[in-house]
Amino acid sequence: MIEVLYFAWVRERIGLPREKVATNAATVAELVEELRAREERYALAFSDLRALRVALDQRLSDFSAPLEGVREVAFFPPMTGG
Amino acid sequence: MIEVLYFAWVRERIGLPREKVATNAATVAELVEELRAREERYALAFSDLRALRVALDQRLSDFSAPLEGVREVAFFPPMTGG
Amino acid sequence: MDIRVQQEAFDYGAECGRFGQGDGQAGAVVTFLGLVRGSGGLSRMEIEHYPGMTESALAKIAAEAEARWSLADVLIIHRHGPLAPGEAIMMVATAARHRKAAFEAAEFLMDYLKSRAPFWKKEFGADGAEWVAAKDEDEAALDRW
Amino acid sequence: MDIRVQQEAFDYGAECGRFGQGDGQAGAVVTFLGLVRGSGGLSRMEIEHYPGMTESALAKIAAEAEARWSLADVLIIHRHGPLAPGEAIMMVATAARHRKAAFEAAEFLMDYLKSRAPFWKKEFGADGAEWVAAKDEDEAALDRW
Repeated sequence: MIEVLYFAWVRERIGLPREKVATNAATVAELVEELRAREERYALAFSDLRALRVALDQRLSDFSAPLEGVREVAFFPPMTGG
Repeated sequence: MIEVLYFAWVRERIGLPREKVATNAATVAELVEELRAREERYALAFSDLRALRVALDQRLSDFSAPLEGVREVAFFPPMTGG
Repeated sequence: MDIRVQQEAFDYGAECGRFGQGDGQAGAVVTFLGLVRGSGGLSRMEIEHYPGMTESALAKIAAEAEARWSLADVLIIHRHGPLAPGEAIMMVATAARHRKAAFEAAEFLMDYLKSRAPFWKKEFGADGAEWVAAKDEDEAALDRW
Repeated sequence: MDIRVQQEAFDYGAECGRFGQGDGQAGAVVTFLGLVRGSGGLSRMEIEHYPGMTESALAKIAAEAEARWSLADVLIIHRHGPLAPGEAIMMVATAARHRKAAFEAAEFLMDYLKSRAPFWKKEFGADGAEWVAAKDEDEAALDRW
């Protein structure tokens, strides 16, 4: 089980801030494919990966990264702090 | 008569902060020559013009500038504010 | 090093007044204050963040600045939650021996905060609500470092 | 625009607290504080200036920054007279819509203050007194603008 978190408009489109996901996906990209296949709201949230960023265990990463050993995956748009 | 001001080590070398000078010098450089010829302490203060800056009526200028109409000439080392 | 992520307001003047002074080591202090602009009919802003990651991302950025510019001190305060026009969003402060280091470190912190710390701004105005889009120029600003 | 040349101490925190905020126009405030460093056995510093020219030089520099970066506000305070290690020498503050303008304007002001405003620093230490020499790098910094 992986904890999956959504922030900003990703959270709004999917309709929840976090959920536990049972997955055998080897990479972030494979996890995204599984999520996309679930429901329209997921497909919509993940329609353009260039508009998304991903963090693995609270560190910025990328979609080709392996998921082995990862407990927390977060998806969000480019950050706008400051 | 021109009011001549000295600051920082120029003031210390010459030994006074300001004086009135009767001069017919056409340029700053000519005024400097007249002052140099006065006494050793002036010659010492004006020994290296590259180490000096000049302001005419409180605006930065240079040694080739004309003195016509100028009421106040100031000599000082490069500034070290901030 | 002092890193704070909080919903409450902070007192910019008071923070400036007690930052980086008095030990005789720092010759230069630079501070940056980010405010909510009231332009474009903005009525309020909300800032979402990623608790846990935010703190570690800010600490990492601050430690990097501290080492790279030999800072005497560094401070980051960043708010989240609802904010009204004119309110302070965040501040950074850097103390160094010389002005160049203090300025560069503060700009470095701001450039990284803008696009590498997990905050997202949502603006509420007359035409509804909208997530602030990241600017290409903010991403490009990182190339400087 | 607020330009002050004075012998008395100023309250950096209080100045920051009331600068450039509250009108909802500025999104970014940058401040710089210059302090007397206690390094090298320095016991005190004295700053000489050129009354009259100082004020006009600072006003000119501030007006140029205000126009060039469309500043919402600008502040310069510079002290003269005797100063002890750890004391504040001067500060600048700039308020602008965006951070880039606020940072650039503050750095511009500092670069010009360093070598174009008529102040001279004399340092008193264990080995006697010495006028601070202008640095080539300070002159070179002006080329950026």
